[in-house]
Amino acid sequence: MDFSSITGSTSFLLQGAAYTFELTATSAIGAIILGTFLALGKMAKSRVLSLLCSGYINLMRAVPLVLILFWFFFLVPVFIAWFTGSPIPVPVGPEKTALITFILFEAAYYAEIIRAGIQSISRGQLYASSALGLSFGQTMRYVILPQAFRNMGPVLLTQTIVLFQDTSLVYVLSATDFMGAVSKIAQRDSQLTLMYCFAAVCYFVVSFTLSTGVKQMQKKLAIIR
Amino acid sequence: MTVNENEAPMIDIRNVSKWYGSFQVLKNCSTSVRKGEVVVVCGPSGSGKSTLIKTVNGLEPVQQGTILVNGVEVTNPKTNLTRLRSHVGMVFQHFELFPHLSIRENLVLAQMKVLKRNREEATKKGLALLDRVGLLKQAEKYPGQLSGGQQQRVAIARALAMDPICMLFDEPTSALDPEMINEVLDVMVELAQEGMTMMVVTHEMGFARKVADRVIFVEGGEILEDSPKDEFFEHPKSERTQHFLSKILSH
Amino acid sequence: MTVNENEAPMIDIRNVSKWYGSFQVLKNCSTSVRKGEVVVVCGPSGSGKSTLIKTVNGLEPVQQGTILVNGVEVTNPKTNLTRLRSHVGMVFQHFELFPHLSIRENLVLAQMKVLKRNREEATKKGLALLDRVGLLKQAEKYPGQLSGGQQQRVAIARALAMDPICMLFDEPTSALDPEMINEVLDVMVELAQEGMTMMVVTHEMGFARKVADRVIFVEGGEILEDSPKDEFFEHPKSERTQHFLSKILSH
Amino acid sequence: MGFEMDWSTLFAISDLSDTPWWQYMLGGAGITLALTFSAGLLALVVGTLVGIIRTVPNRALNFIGEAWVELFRNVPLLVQLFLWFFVVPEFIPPLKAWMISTDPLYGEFFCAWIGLGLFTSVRVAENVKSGIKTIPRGQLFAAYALGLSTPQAYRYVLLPLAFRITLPPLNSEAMNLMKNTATSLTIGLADLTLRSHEMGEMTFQFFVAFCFATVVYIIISLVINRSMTTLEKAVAIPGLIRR
Amino acid sequence: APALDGTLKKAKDTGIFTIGYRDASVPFSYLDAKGKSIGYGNEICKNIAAAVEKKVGRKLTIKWQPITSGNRIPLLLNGTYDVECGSTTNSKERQKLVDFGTTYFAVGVTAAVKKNSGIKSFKDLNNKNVSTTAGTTSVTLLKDLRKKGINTRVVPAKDHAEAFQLLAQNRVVANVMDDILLAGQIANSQTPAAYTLLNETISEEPYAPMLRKDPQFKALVDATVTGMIKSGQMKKLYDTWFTKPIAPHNVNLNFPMNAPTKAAFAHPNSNGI
Ligand SMILES: Nc1ncnc2c1ncn2[C@@H]1O[C@H](COP(=O)(O)OP(=O)(O)OP(=O)(O)O)[C@@H](O)[C@H]1O
Ligand SMILES: Nc1ncnc2c1ncn2[C@@H]1O[C@H](COP(=O)(O)OP(=O)(O)OP(=O)(O)O)[C@@H](O)[C@H]1O
Ligand SMILES: [Mg+2]
Ligand SMILES: [Mg+2]
Repeated sequence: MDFSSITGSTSFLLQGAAYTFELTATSAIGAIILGTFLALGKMAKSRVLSLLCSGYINLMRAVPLVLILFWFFFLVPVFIAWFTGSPIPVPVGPEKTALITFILFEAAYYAEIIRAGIQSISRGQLYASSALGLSFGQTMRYVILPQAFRNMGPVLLTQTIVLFQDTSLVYVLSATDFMGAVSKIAQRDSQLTLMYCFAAVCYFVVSFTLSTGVKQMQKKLAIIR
Repeated sequence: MTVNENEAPMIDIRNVSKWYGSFQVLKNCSTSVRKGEVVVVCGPSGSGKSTLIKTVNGLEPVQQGTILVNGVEVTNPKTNLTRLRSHVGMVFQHFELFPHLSIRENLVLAQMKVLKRNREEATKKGLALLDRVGLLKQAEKYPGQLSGGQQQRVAIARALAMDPICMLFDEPTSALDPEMINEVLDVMVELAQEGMTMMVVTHEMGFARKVADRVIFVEGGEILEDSPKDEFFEHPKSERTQHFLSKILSH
Repeated sequence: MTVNENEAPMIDIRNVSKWYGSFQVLKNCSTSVRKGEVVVVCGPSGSGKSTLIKTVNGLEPVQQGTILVNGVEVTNPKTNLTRLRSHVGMVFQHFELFPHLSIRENLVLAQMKVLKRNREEATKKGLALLDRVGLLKQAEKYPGQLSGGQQQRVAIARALAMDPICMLFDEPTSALDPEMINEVLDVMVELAQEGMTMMVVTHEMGFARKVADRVIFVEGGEILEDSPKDEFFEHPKSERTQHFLSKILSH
Repeated sequence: MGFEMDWSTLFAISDLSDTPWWQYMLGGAGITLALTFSAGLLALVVGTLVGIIRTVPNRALNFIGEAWVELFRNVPLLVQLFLWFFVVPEFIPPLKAWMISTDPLYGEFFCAWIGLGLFTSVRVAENVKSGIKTIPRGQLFAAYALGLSTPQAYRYVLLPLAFRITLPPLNSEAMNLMKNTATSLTIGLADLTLRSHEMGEMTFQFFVAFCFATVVYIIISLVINRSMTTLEKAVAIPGLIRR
Repeated sequence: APALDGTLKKAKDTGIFTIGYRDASVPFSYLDAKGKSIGYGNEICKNIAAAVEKKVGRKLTIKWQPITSGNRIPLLLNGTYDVECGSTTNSKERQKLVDFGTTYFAVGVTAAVKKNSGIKSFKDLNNKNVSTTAGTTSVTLLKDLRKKGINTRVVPAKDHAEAFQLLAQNRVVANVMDDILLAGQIANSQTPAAYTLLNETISEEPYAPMLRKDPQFKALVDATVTGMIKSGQMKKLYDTWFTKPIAPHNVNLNFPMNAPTKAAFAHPNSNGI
């Protein structure tokens, strides 16, 4: 078999892979932060805030990622223009669009995980903290969130692996992530089968390594508990 | 225990009623605990004992009635509950130690964050109390590494570290294996004998006999009996109390 | 209860050892229960009582030793365990009724699937036993709608519906609220008095005093004491037994 | 700017189908729905089997279950669909012959069905497994103690409970599956997303097309969610508090 | 001179000019071994950029923006890029939204088939599976063939390579597309000799630079492209990309100038179809 399409384009493929990792990492971090606020907002006493947050979460969870990618691809430039008062849409490029989309989209998923994590901490812990005189903020900061994030660790990581695989969809925006690089070479060289099998192997190796890591982590957590 | 009858009570519960939705958990409950007094609350499961004791430091809000702790009105929305709670120790059925913190950190956290003690002072106080409950050696362990009885003793030490003016106990021994119940009761008996004001929900009638000043019997959200210990055990007023005692004391 | 000393024992445990990985839970345990005998097993938490009783009907496999139930070798891999188990009743700490089935269905399921009784016969038998434990009215309810004490009584009826030749109990009252313990113990006492062969893990020394023929004390996976009831309570052989009894019986 | 929304375009006749665009796109929604249901069924059957064999006390079966899960979980759906469409038929001549002889829509649908179904089976298997594992061991012991055999214990005790525990997570998996069907546009299956994209390309009314598709997706999501919740309520066990 | 507006003003103000490029429109705009965009159309765009630089009187940063057939129009409209010279057909329908400059190439839409398939004309495609690229004019053209009694079952693929792959795997009997794109696919395939193009077209389409509706900019683009044709520069460029080995694999497309392109060069125009 002729592997020159792979061997001859390593730097291009590596660039794509680097972008995939960068996109996964940055959007995971951004989405977890935003997701925490969404989760707290959804659990807030204020009905308006709670409805707003759960509305956002439900909307994002009801529409396919591909469609949301298409949406943001057109909307973001218009939005930024509107925001900065520019008369013409401000181009941001598919890479940045993808980042924004993924943060906004995945935040909805992380929010639900984080909410479940917080709610899995028994009410007794809340009572105990209050009984010691800790304020609500202190209770969250020192008692509930540290436990919640520890419990959620594996689930958050699993969701991040899903995110890692989902980033392959940005190639519909012709952004050059790993999948984008693969499919561009596949088309240029008419090597579809080779290149897609190659992609499958690469994604498998990375995801499998990560999910094995998650399993180890779960075992460790199980011992502590 | 001598109790000064003229002093204002430490805990004063007046005509308290509480509903969960349309279900009334507490029905016009009134009682009080004087300084240095030990009051045991008993009654069948689901009768509202836990709810009653949680209303004392405002963990459960009430819809009707007034509760005063050391003269501070818990039921007044303007009261700084956080501050009040730091002076009222509470021990729960399931210990509720913070599992992600070591025993030492469990004892230190609230002292530092609430009473603003510095770490050194807080640690010193915490370890002294840990010693008192016989667990100084376990300071660096995590709650999950201790037995239930040990955890509950740490929980008592944690509450004591806040220099409480009174202590609330919600079935402190009912989640424990039979052999561990006594190590916890011993600590509580000692506390009572030192003059701590205590309100204790428990089924341990041996404990009540030994240290309680008064026993309260709750059923269906109502306080059916509130008598001095001896009277309670020798001549219970209501038939229901008699029935309950017979159920719980036979075999 | 008169026990025929010459008959082969109903349950015969011979030199049984068991490991979880490298941790030895049971250390060379031997004892036996004769037909009609009531044996109580006690000991501290984690000592291996539950494990021991579960080996009797093969719920936990053992690595060494032999167990015979009514002459059938439980520890022989060739034994049809499913068949054997249908003749050995077992009652658990947490009742383990099937929550998705009504009380009636709980009583009927195994009769039909295992003993191949038809529905009518099985229902008749089930309801009769339900009546016996005083719960006939609850037949159409689901386990979650009953109190703990009621659930445990149903669990006993469910086991009895299989016409067991002996019954195993694993702390049947330790998950119950204090007021419910007696309603379950009463059923068990009656069963014992009717001559059922019983092996009971429990901390209820009142029950042991009343109906046990022998009491076994387990610690660290070893059977430290195996004596007739009176001897056990009056003159326990080992110091450990004395210590345990003192812990569990004070207050 | 070219962003004027012309809603009347929805009623203009589509060059692709001789019907109005809205109707053409709804046809796509039909494909989306058909795919969701059929792939969901496949996922449920395969996933339950895989979930069960991962909990039974048999090393070989456990390994097969694990391998299945790792295989289908660790490759992006997009790549899996591609492999099903372009690579697998090369190795299964009868499949290829069928795909050549039939309407291309069927071939694409078949690949999307099997791809999505097996991809989702992993999610079902994970949930079924953890559902079975969350049932206290005492239930299995109780079943054994009554003399039930292992298959009987699964059939009458573990599975009925596991399914009730699994329903809420399966609810969101069903919605995920519905959304994942959109990925089949990459093998050319003319589902709702692809057709809205086509409308965008042919009429340049991207916003109108996407708005329409988004609303339809939300409606489908709601219907799926509602019916799953209704099912949850219908099979809820009296006396047990729903988590 | 009149004040600058639109694209030119934007270029002057921001100092940036953005060119859209394609991944796999060989040889108009595609990627070389390092993933860098090259091609016949790219060279034309560079000439346009140079003309813009001259016109606005400042040095410009030239940015390259990847686009696909699916997003090329919205991205142009929303200002992500300013001009593209890929394989975009100048159609009347599209003219409602965008402007096109002078035609730099003209294709015939035809079908690639396997030589051994015995298919000689579009008539032979009746009741057969045929692949094409989704979102292109070919989809509509194939549908219009029904009026002539030629019913094809269309498999729309996501991109040109996948459409051709279906032909390579014998999943379809023909791949209907622009002749030059098909020539590119054939030249790049494992067995170029196995394929041929039908000697028949179902449409002829001009390729032209696509830009936002902007008369000032269009005039500049037209002048640039027409100038290149008149000066003979365009013919040289054509020979380099269509009749000589090109990167990345030194394949020769062997595509001498077809009739419609010759006509377009004889009379430079920006008419659409
Ligand atoms: N958050 C809640 N919402 C609705 N009902 C509640 C809630 N918490 C408790 N209840 C109900 O209020 C009643 C009293 O509860 P409480 O926990 O005070 O009883 P208890 O006497 O402490 O019982 P136990 O001995 O079981 O601890 C019970 O019937 C319980 O079901
Ligand atoms: N599946 C298991 N794997 C490893 N260790 C186990 C397992 N089950 C039980 N053990 C350990 O075996 C020992 C005996 O357990 P067992 O449940 O028999 O104790 P027990 O005497 O019944 O205690 P309790 O009074 O708490 O019910 C304990 O130390 C326990 O931690
Ligand atoms: Mg309580
Ligand atoms: Mg046990």
